[in-house]
This record gives sequence, C-alpha cells and structure tokens, in this order.
Amino acid sequence: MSGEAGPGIGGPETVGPGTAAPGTAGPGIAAPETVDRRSEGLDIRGLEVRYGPVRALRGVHLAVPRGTVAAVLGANGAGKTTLLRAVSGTLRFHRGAITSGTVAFGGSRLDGVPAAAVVRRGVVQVPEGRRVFARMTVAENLRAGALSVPGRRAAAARERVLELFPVLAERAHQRAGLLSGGEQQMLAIGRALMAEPSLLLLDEPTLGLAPLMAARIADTVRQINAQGTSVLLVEQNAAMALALAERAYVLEVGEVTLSGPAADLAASDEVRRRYLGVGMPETDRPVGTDPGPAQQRHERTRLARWTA
Amino acid sequence: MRAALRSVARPLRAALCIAVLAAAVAVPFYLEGFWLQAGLFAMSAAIGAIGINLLTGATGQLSLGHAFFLAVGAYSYVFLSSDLGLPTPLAAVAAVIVAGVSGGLFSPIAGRLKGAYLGIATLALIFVGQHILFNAEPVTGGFNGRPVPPMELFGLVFADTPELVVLNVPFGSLERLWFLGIALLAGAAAFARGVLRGRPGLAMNTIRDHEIAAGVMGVPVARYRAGVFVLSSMYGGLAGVLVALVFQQVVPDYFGMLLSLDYLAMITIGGLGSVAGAVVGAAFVSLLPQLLTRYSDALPLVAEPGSGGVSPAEAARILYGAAVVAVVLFLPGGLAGLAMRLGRVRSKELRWAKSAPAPASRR
Amino acid sequence: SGKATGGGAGAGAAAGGDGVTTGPGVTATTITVSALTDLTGPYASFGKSQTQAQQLYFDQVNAGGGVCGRTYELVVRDHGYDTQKAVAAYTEVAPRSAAIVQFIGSPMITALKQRIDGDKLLTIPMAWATTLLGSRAIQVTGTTYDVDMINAVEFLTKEKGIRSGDKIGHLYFEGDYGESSLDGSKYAAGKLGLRIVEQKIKATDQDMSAQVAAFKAAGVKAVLVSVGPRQTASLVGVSLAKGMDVPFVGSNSAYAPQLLATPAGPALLKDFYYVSAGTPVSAQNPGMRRLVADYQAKYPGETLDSGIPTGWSAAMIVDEAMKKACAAKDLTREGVLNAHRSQSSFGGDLGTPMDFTFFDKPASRSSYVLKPDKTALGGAVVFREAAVSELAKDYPVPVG
Amino acid sequence: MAVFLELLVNGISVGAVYALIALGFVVIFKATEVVNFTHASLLLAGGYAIARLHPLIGFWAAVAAGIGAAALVGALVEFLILRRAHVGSRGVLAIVTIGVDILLTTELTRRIGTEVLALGDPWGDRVLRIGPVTVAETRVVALAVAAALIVAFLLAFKFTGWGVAMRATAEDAETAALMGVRLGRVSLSAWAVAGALAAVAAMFLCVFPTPGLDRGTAAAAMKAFPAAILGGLDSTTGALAGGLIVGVTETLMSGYQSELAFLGRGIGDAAPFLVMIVILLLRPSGLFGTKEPARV
Amino acid sequence: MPKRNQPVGSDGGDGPPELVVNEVTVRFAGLTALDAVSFTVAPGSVHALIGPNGAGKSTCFNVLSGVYRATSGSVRFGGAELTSLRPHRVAALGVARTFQNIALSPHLTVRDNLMLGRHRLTRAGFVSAGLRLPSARREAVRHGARVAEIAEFAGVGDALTIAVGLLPYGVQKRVELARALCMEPRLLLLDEPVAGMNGGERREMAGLIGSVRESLGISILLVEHDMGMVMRIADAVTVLDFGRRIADGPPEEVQRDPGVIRAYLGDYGQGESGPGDSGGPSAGRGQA
Ligand SMILES: Nc1ncnc2c1ncn2[C@@H]1O[C@H](COP(=O)(O)OP(=O)(O)OP(=O)(O)O)[C@@H](O)[C@H]1O
Ligand SMILES: Nc1ncnc2c1ncn2[C@@H]1O[C@H](COP(=O)(O)OP(=O)(O)OP(=O)(O)O)[C@@H](O)[C@H]1O
Ligand SMILES: [Mg+2]
Ligand SMILES: [Mg+2]
Repeated sequence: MSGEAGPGIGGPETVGPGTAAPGTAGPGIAAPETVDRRSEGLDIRGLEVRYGPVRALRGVHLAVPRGTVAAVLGANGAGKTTLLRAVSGTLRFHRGAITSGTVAFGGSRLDGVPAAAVVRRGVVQVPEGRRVFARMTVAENLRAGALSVPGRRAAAARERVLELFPVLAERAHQRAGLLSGGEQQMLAIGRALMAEPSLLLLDEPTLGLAPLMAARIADTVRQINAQGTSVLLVEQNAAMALALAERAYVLEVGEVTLSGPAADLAASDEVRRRYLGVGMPETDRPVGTDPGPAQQRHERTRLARWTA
Repeated sequence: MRAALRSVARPLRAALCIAVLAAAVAVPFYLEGFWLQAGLFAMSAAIGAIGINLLTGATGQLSLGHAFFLAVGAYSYVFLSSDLGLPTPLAAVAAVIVAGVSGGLFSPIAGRLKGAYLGIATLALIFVGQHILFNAEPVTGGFNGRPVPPMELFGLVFADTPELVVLNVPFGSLERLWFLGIALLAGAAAFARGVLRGRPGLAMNTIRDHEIAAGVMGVPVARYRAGVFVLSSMYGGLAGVLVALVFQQVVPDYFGMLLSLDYLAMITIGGLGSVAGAVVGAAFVSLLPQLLTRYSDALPLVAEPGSGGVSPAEAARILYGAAVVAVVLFLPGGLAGLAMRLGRVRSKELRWAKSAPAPASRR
Repeated sequence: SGKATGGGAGAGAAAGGDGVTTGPGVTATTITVSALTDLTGPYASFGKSQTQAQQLYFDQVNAGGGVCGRTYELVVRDHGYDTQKAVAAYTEVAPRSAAIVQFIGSPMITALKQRIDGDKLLTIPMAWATTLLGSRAIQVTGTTYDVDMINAVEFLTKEKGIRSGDKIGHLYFEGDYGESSLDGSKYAAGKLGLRIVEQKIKATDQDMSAQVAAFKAAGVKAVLVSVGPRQTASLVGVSLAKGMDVPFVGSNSAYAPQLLATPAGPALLKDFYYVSAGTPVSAQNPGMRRLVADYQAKYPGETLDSGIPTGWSAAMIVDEAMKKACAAKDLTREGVLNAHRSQSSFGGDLGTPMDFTFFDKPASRSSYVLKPDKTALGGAVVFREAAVSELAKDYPVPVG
Repeated sequence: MAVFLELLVNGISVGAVYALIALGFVVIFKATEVVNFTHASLLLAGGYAIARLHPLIGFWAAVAAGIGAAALVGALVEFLILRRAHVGSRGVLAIVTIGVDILLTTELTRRIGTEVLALGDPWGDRVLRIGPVTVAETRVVALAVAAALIVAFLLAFKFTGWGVAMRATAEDAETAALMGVRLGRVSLSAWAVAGALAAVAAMFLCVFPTPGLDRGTAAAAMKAFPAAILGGLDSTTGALAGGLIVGVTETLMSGYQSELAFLGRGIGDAAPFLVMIVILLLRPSGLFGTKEPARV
Repeated sequence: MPKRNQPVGSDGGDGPPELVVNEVTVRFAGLTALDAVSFTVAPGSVHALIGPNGAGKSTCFNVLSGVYRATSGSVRFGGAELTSLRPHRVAALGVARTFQNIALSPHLTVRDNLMLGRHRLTRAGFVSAGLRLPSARREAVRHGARVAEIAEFAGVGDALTIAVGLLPYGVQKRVELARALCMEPRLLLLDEPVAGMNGGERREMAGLIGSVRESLGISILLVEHDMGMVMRIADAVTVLDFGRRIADGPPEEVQRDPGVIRAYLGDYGQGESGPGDSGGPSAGRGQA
C-alpha cells in the first residue's frame, strides 16, 4: 500500500470504502508535478499510525505543495489530529507511532525525526486545544514560540503577531492560563507564527472563536500563505476550510475517502451534507464515520424525568 | 465483552481468595517466629499502605507524614490501655479514632494544600511528632518509649504467657497475633475497596483529576480532602496499633521519616490507587530488607559483615532503591498492575497511573 | 510440625553426650553466639571494630580448642540502627543463640528488654544507659554514662579549678545516651553546688554555633559533651574560634580519633578530655599490647578505636560465663546466666574491674580520663588513671 | 541583646547554606515540577569528590572538579532514569527520586565509611568580629555566594531562552517540543545545574563550623525542604528567604532553649517546620511561590 | 466526612425557577471581566449568552456556578442567592454545567464519569460505601440504571465502559453534557457545546439540546459562537462585550442590532457553518 503512488495524489477524488463518489470531477494533477512536489512541499505516502492496538490512520496519501493551503475534513475521531501529530513528530507523546509509510518535507524525511528537529525544519504545529503555557505570561508564551529563531527576527515576528491580535498586547503580562478560551486560541496561533514557519499545521484554529475572530484567522491564513507559508489546515468549520484551501482531503475512520480541489469538494453533495451540515435529512446517518458512539438516534429518544 | 471477562474472573477470584485464606491459616503451624514476625510487619505495613494509597493514589495528595499517624495509633493504644486502663480492644479502637482526630486537626492544611506543598507540609508532622514523642515523657515515656500491654480479646491474651499449645505447636504471641493481623488486614482492605469502588472513590478520583469540575459536580472538595486525610490517618493508626503489639515496646525512633518514605515506596512499587497494589508493595518493601539480612551469609557478591565490601544491609538498601526505580520505569501501574495485566482483569483504580492519552489533553 | 519458636528459657534443653545439659544455641560441637550490630548506620565505625575484635577473639579461642569441647560460631546481623530490623534480627537469631555478645543501640535493646529477659538470653549491650540496668539477662559493661559524667564533673573540680557557684555547660543528645549523661552531671552539680546549662541537640545537628553562643552568654566555665564526634568537633572548634577558652570533658562516645585529621583537630588537642571505663588502645599493658598486635595482624590498616577493647572484653565476658557454665555441666541459658552472675571481680587489662553479681547497679564506677593525642594508637592516651570519684561511689543509680 | 545579635547573625549564616541547598530543589522543581529527594545524595556526591580530590589537586581545583562530578551525577540520574520514566503524575517521579537517593546515598556512605573527611578549605576556622558578634568567615562567603547565585538564577529563569524553555517544558512537554525545545537537553541541563549547586552547597556545609564530610552530612538536606517550601517551591527568591528564615528560627530556638524549656528542649529542629506550617496556612503556595492559575 | 447536600430528588419533578442575574460585576487585578451585567433566564427557556472572545461569558458561568466570587451584584435562582455559595452548594440547588475546555477524568470510564454526576443525588459516605451497606448497594444500582438511560439518550450508551481519555473530542463533549444531565439539573449551563464539531455533529448536538429541553423542561443557558445554532434553538439572547451587556432580546432582533454586528458578528456568516443556513453559500463566497 505505502509504496506505489496512491490514488490520493493523482486522481481527482478517491473513492474510499463505503463512500459514494461525488458527482463532480476536478482536474487531475499531472505526474511531473508530483515529482517536483515531493522535493518541494509536504508529502505523505501510505501513512499508517497506531496507538498501541488502535489503528488511527491507514494508507493515507496527502500532499501540500509549497505555498499552498490544504484542508483536512473529518468527523470527530477520524484521525485529523493524528495526522498532524505524525507530521510534527509528537505521536510518541501519546504512545502512538508511524507503523508504515513516509512523511517528507522539502525532500527530506520527517518520520522518525524528533519534534524539536521538525520545528527546526520550519514545520510548526498549532496543537489541538490551545495548550498555552498556563503559568507563564502571554509575553513569555510568545517568547517560547520564538525559541527556535534568532532574537532580531523574533522581535519582528512579535510585532506582526501583536498587531494581528491586539488583545495579546493588552494582556502581555497576564498569565496565559487566565485568558479566555478565545484569547488562548489566539495566543496559541500567535505563538506558532513567532517561529516563522514555512509549513504551518493548524489543528482547528477557529475552535471557540467568535465569528469576527474566526474570519480574522481566515484572513491571517491567507496572509501568511501569500507570504509563502504553506498551510495544512484541520478545521471543523468546513465552509471556511474549503474557502481557504486549494486542495482538500476528507478523512473517515483513518482513511482518505475523498480528495480533490477544494471547490469541487465544496460542491459535492456528500461533503455539503456531512461536513457543511447542509440539507441533512433528520433520519439519515453519516455512513462510515467513526463507528464509535458518536452518532446515535438521539433526536428520536426522549429522556424521562427522574423521580426519586 | 468486559462483562464476560468479569464473569470468568469472579469465580477465579473467589477460588484464589479461599486458597490464600487457607494458606494464611496454615502458616503459623509451619513457619518459625522470624517468619511470623516478618509477616506481621508486612500486614501492618499493608494496612498503613492502603491508607496512604487512598490519599496519595486515589486523591492525588502526597503525604510524607504517615509515620506520625502510626505513632499516634501506637502510643494512644499504650496510653489508653495502661494509663487510662481501658480494655485493650477498646483502647485499640479508641487509638484508631485518636489517629483520625489528629488527622482531622491537620485538615486546615490537608484541605487547602495540594501535591508537593502538602507533601512537605506533612513532613512537619514527623519532626514535630518526634519532638513530642521525645519530650512528653509522662505520656510517651520519652526516648526509651513504653511497654505495650498485650491485646486481650475474649479471654485470649496475645502474648507468650499463658502458654498455649495448638496441635502440639506452642502458640506464642506471634502465632496468636498472626490471626489478629490477618483479620485486621482483610477488614481494612475490604473497607478501602468499598470506598474506592463507591461514591466517595469517584469523588476522590475527580478531585485528583479536575478539582474545579469536582466542585461544580457537587463534591465539597476541601471537606473531601480533609475526610480522606482523616481516613488515611485512621489506617495509619491501625497499622501503628498492630506494629506496637508486635514490638511489645514502642520507641520513638521507629516512627521517623524513613518510615514515611517507605510507605510512599510501597504504594509506588505496588501500584498507585489500588488496594491490591498497596498490599503487594507493603509486603515487598517490608520483607525485602529482613530477608536479605537473614540470608546475608548465603547471598553472592555480598561480603561478610564487618569485612568491608557491600554488606547485607547495604545490599538490601540498594536492592530496595533499585526496585523503586525499576518498577516505575518498567511496570507502570506497579506490581499489582503487572498482575492485573497478566490476569487480563483491569481494575479502574489503576488506569490513571498510565499517562493520559491525547484527546483528553485539550487544555 | 517440628517448628521452634523463640522464647521459653531452656526450650529444647537436653543432656548432651558429655553429660552437659545444653540449651538453645548449644550443640554437641558448637556454641552459637550472636552479634546484633550496626555496620551501616550512625554507629558503623564502632560496630565494625567491635565485630572484628570479637571475631578475632572467638577465632583465637576456637584455635585453642574452643570451650567445653565445642567451638564458637559467631552470627553477625547488621540492623543499621533500625528498630524494626533489629527486632526482626533478634527474633531470628535468639532461638539459636546461647548468648548475644554484642547488641548496639539502646532504642533497640529497650524495645526488646522484656523479651530478652523472658528468653533468659545473656546479652551484652553496647550502650551504657541506666535504662538498661535491672535485667538479669542484660549485662551492661563498665560504667554507665551518668557515672562517667559524675567522674567528669569531679575531674573538672579537682583539676580544672571549677568551684562551687560556677556554671558548666552540658551539650547532650536527645535520647538515652545524652539524657542519662545529664542525670549524672545534674547529680554531681547538685552535690558540688554547680549550675548546669543544658543544650540538647539531635544527632542530625551539625553546626554548634548557636549552642556555643548560648554557653558563652551564660558564661560557663567548662563544658560537658555527651554527643557524637561531629558535634564535639564543631563545639570545640567554634568555642575556641569565638574565644570561649574553657575545658571540655566528653563521654566515651563523644570522641573519635578520625577527628584529629579534621580542622577541629588542634582545638581538640588543646583542652579536651573524655572519660571512659575502657582502657585506651594506647595503654602500655601486655593484654592491650597483644590485642592491638593481633588485631593489626588480622585487619591491617583498620583504624584503632575504643571499639576494639570494648568488643573484645564483651566477648571475653561471654566466654568466661560459658567456661564457668561448662564446669557446672549446665550450658542451658539459665546455667549460663547463673555462671555469669557468679563472677564478682571480672577484670583485665582492657577496662576497670567489674562485678556481675548484681544487675541493678553499674558493674563498675571507675573511669579513666583520656586525652586526644595525635601520635598515640587510637588517638588517645590516659590522662588520669581510672578512679572512682567520691560522688560516684555512693551515687544512687536510677534503674530501668 | 548581644546574645540575640550573635544568634541572629549565626542564624543568617547557616540560613545562607540552607538557601543554597534549597536553590537546588527550586531549580529542579521549576524545570521539571518534580520534588527532588535525590538532592541529599547529590550533596554527598559533590562533597565527597571535593574531599577526596583536594589533597591531590588543591582546594579550588577540587571544588571545580566536585562541581563537575556532582553535575555529572545529576545529569546521569536524569538521563538514565527520569527521562525513561513515562508516568502520569509528578508525585510518582518524586518517589522515583527517593529510590535514586537511596541508591546513591548507600553507595556514597559505604565509600565514606567511618571517616570524617576535611575539605581543606582556605578559610579554616577564622571568624569575623563585628562588635560583640562573631561569625565564621566561611559563612560570610556562603552568604555572598548564595545571594549571587540566586540573583543569577532569578535572571536566568526570567530572561534567558534556557529559562523559558525550562519552564515551558515543566508545564507541558509536548507543546514545548512543538516550540522546538529539545526536551532531553533541557531537563538534562536542569539536573546538571542542580548537581553543581549541590556541590557548592556541600562545600559550605562541610567546612568550619562543622568538622567535615561524613555519612551524616546528607541529613542537612532535610532542613532545606521547609526552606524551599515556605519560600515557594518555584521561586529562587523564596529559596533565599526560606533558607534564612529556617536558619534564624532554628538558631534562635536552640540558642534560647533554656528560656523555652517549657516547649521541650531541642525544639530547634521542629521549629522551622512549625513556622512553615503557619506560613502555608496564610499562603498555601509559600511566600513567593506562584499559585496555580485556576480557571475553567 | 462529607454529608449529602440535598434531599434526594427533592428538585427532580417540579419545574425550574427563574434565574435572575442582577448588576453582577467581576473584577480581576486590573480588568473588569463583568461590568454590572443583568439578564433573566425565563423558566424552561433556552437562553443564549454570546459575545466576542473575552467578553465575559465564561466568567459569567463561573459566577453562576460558584467558581468565581462576584465583586458585586446578585444572582437569584428561585429562593436562593447564588453569589454567596460555594460550587458544591450551587450544584446542590440543581445547577449543572459543562466546561469550555473538557473537564472529565480521562482515566475513568464513561460510566464512572457519569456516576459522579449523581454525587449530589446520592448519599453513600465513606462508612456506608466502605462497609458496602445495603443502602449504598441499592443506591448504586438505582442510579446506575438512570446513568445508563441518560448515556443512551446522550448517544454515549455503548461507550460506558471505555476510558474517557480514549474517546474523540466530539464524543467527550457529549459525555460532558451527559454528566451534567446526570445531576438532574433544573438549570443547565452549556459553555460552547458544539465547539470543535463539524456541521453534521453540530446539528446532532443541537437536536440533542433541543430534546433535553423538550423532555425535561429545564432552563438552559448557552454560550456559543455558532450563530446558526444560536438562532436555531435560542428563545432569548444576551450579548456581552468587554463585560458589558450590549444587547438583550429575541434572536432576530439581536441579530439585526448594529452594535452586535459591529462588535461580534461582523459580516455575519463569514466562514460560518451554522447547520441549515449559510454553509454552502459562504463556501462559494470564499472561492471568489
Ligand atoms: N492516545 C491515544 N490512544 C489510543 N487511541 C487514540 C489516542 N489518541 C487518539 N486515539 C484514537 O484515534 C482516533 C483518531 O483520533 P484523533 O484525535 O486524531 O481524531 P480527530 O480527527 O482529531 O478528532 P477530533 O475532531 O475530535 O479532534 C480516534 O478514534 C481516537 O479515539
Ligand atoms: N481568573 C482570572 N483572572 C484574571 N483574568 C481573568 C480570569 N478569568 C477571566 N479573566 C479575563 O476576563 C475576561 C473574560 O474572560 P471569559 O473567559 O469570561 O471570556 P469569554 O467570554 O468566555 O471568552 P471566550 O468566548 O473566548 O471563552 C478575559 O479577558 C480573561 O482574560
Ligand atoms: Mg483532533
Ligand atoms: Mg469562554
């Protein structure tokens, strides 16, 4: 599986097990690009990841050409975060490991490389769920973000981040743990930008952000992308993600079941129904998503009152 | 499927329990004093360890002061029975209660402090306790301590005299105490199990994992912290009474900091948060040095005492230290955890010892 | 089940082929004696030299054909000054021992006093607290700490010009050693109209500056020292440095030759003395000479300290008791005790003469005054020959 | 009055040494959130190295070597053991350090055996006379060194990348790694530094007014616990304050024990802990400690 | 030893009282997180609390649930004044909440996490649990059954024996809701219940919240940034900005309020994927 170029790269959209092919078809990507891409951006081939017994990813092919934005959609538990962990080398913090396949960036392999080294290659992740350093001040958090870059550049980066998120400037000396959820999210993103990444991995950046702020993040992504940073975006807000990305991938229970130009995916009924929540009939259940308990027919069931 | 596992496990458990019990009863008829005494030390340790495991393991409150509560238990027993002339069983019960109360007096600290801070704050109990033991002579007998009146239960005296012979085995104090020890340990273990499995156990674990959430879910956090502290002190007290009965004389030096550290080692080696773990760990920690000392002559690489080189006692210490380290490195969940994994019966108290997986950490 | 439990004097008493009734620890060929010592704890140095001296002693006796047609077997258990281990070790060795030639640590002995008595097991404690008196089976050798201190105080008055009305400091350890020493000094002070300035410390204390400051403030004319060598060194050193130039007299355990190598050495050589019932290894009498020679032969390079004669004579005491018991054809524990208690003047070159016929008083009341000395073996020489002070002679010893 | 001054000065002077020891605890705690029981044996290791080496290579070289040696031991402890212990709670790690401490202490005391080892320091038993008060020169130096080191670390933690990385790692290793922090190096360096500090502390602990290094030396580390806590486990300033408070309390209490006889003699050792309790009642995370940001 | 807080189920049946937040102010060193905020949650209604990040929504929740002390002002729930109560006392009155950042015990099973929700309704203390008294046993069984029922309802029925830590985030969110329901609350506080979920899951969660309200008739106070959802299920909306209340009223009005648009919504729907509305078009717009 891992060896040969999986359908994820070449073909317009993949037909994964248990998924109907969406109607529309986008232009395929020619082979030479693939070659050049492999030397250039992020290239994931035949990736399998396990957490002990749990297999979280299976035969995933994914590519983020330099200077582009790719989006990953998927239900809870589909493996999005796992995918990013596999790239950023933080799987080991969760007793997980890449069991087959390769992850390459800028032509050199990332799999098996410790997280710190990955960062030094310019691949920076905004972890899921903020993860700010609660006991350190906002300023110190930003400082921590810039640990991998020289002082002068750090100062410049700091400027940019603070104008992007003015509130961080106001709160510079407050302890990050006391920030509001959204403020923490901003700090987390700002902290990542401090490292001047050439590939930015965003795990649900707009989580808990107000609409205005979410839009702001979207613009930010466009900006830094315009400045040449490639972005791998995991986002539950599918509409936004598809709007930002050139190319999108749909993960279901650890497999890429759908991929292609974002526009095409945005147009596909499948995606519209499941990830944009558009026109989803009450009765219909998403097929093939995490077999876990996530989906239940709760709209039907009523809960009786508790009488002692 | 887990249910299935359980249904298989239950009869197994029962059989195991019966076997263990039978063995326990048989022991005094075959083993000599040294072993009985070692066993009794282990039982007392186990009781104490269960107590501190409720505190440190299940509620996440570090305590270095456990030895103090053993002292309170032991000395209260002596004082109440010989000075106030309480009947010994009553004195024992009262002693446990006194230990609980002294734990309660500490609750302003125990309720408010967490983790390392509480841990070191409880060190104060040791040092202040030692000071009192040495200086409050009328009660404690000062440096040379006090003789311990033997327990007397339903006319049976737990001492060498009057002579008693069962199946032509002379039943001295150790043989008699053995059964008392077994009973106390079984009781203590069962109780702790109930607590951990029941409503309080959940509250304790949640306080450990997420204090604020616990409060919001209706758990009176401070009161629970204090409550668990009291409970664990009572376990300490009971352990103290038992150890006093074995020693026949309480001396202050015994209840020092090393003892407290031993208790922490026990629950780590055994397995944090679980009753079984506490017992296994206690047995390991309290038996190891005694065995090594006893078989010092037989041990390889261990030099003849006084002849320089690694002496038995040193070997014991080294092994002990190594064991603590090794267990944490290679057996997350401790010896009990290992047993569980071998028996493929997982116990919920044990899980937290393994570090939390990803999605939980959305902080 | 043929299991034997400890306890019960003469448990398994039987008449051997040679018509000698034997008790636990005595077989047709061997007599087992045990040493419960501290080789890894605070008293390691002491315990080591004692154990080695005793090993030496029994080897020599065995080489000479043993006693009563039997050879000695010395079982050594190191409890590292840990009560639980000590109790465990006792429970293990007691049932198979005819005597305990060495038991270090009075907390441990106190913890076991009842049982030792019950087991009628002749035991030589290596601690000299009055609390150990009053048991027929336990033989405290030489003087007790308090008697030593009484002699010390008298020494101060006789030779160091301390007179009625003066204050003398007493630095002592928490615990039996320090506190029974204090009994002595208080008694003497009371008799001689002196005032004692107490300073109690713990074995873990290292720096005596505060205590010196207190003594200095109180204006003491001399200081009694019942602590460990470390603290002694610190005390004496700091006192001189702070210009408190007074005589110091220590208990036996307050001094160790190792100290002379430390910066405190000079200070100790200046005006420090210590009292002991044991003859220092530097003593020039034949017995001591031979012991030292043999010891150095067997354990070359090992430090020589007071532990050696102490351990040796303890072994000798037990050996004597066995010989006598053998003569009486009774090697049961009872027999050994009777034999032991029948000796009224046990003496030798290694310590002041002792009387074992009673056990509610120290076996001896006379102590040497010794003085540190760089050149001497064991780092100390006799400064004043052993003598019983007037006070000590009719001092009512508190017992138990 | 003179007595009081004398005691006070002495208290401060021992406090300085305690502060140095406490600083070691604090560094480890800040960097790894582990209560480091191994510190006692690190002290012993440093002292032992100095004591053994000074006859051969002279005092200062020996001190340098001792610092190096202790740092190495510390680093090894981290590298061989703590790094490999994947446990959820910091409490468990604290217990591991107990195990390590037992190992090291046993071996070191075995080597030290029955000796009392002098460190051959240049100060000897000289004392400074300030009016009525006298204080050992060694202690004056100790105070200076302690103050200097503590300021240094205060700055280091606040302003150097090393400090930031260290605190980040302590709080959330994974995220720190995502900042490009080399986790291994950070905690390794922390332990090395703690070892070095221990050696420095040991040097002052084993010179006049104490006779030298012996197996009992490590016990002094115990006194540093209340010092570190009441100052605030994660505060370098706290270490200094705590050390001095403990030193002074202890000295005054034992100096005045005759007057305080009703409390029982030898209260000097218990007193610091009582003070600690009182302070913790008022400030549950010590005088200068930062308290957990509690919000949901 | 902890005692039970409230007679069991005393508040189970009867309908919820009104929640009146009056002039509540919360200050932290330097900043005012809530500035004299007042609003009222009508019995049995779904009331949304929205506003920009850092507006003070969670702070408000923390005041309501006793985690923070209000600097001034009052919160009345039925007869009780909440501002003076500690969290467990508030819980005893039947106020349950979920957290913006998941606050479950990762190592305990879903069942155990839910059972904790029963804490205020059960009474077994150390003694009765330790001695396994019949009372404790019966209690455990009864409430165990209810927990299973609620789990089923919340759609985590077959995860009961799994350690929460191993579940994906979305499922953990459901567990949190279920745990809150296990308290048999009269007032339910939900802090961003659908954050981190995709369209489909949001729709389901919305449905779930709806049916909670239908079947239990309890009051729900909701903090959510997903306007689509707010518009869909809220009866009334209060908008905070910089700790001050800038609007209050039925959703449609609030949605039109220029102040709200300026401070919070912006070009409403931009990058927004509320279930039903705005999803597709916005995606299209993004492409432009
Ligand atoms: N540490 C772990 N141990 C075991 N299983 C894990 C671990 N972490 C994640 N998993 C499992 O791996 C699968 C993928 O998890 P992952 O967090 O990548 O999903 P996700 O797409 O990020 O979901 P979400 O949208 O909730 O973030 C899930 O089924 C989850 O249960
Ligand atoms: N304990 C605290 N100490 C200091 N400041 C705090 C504390 N809690 C909250 N704040 C501040 O109060 C303000 C309001 O915080 P709050 O969490 O209520 O915002 P919010 O409305 O929930 O925002 P979000 O939608 O991002 O969660 C924030 O600026 C935050 O920094
Ligand atoms: Mg995720
Ligand atoms: Mg919030």
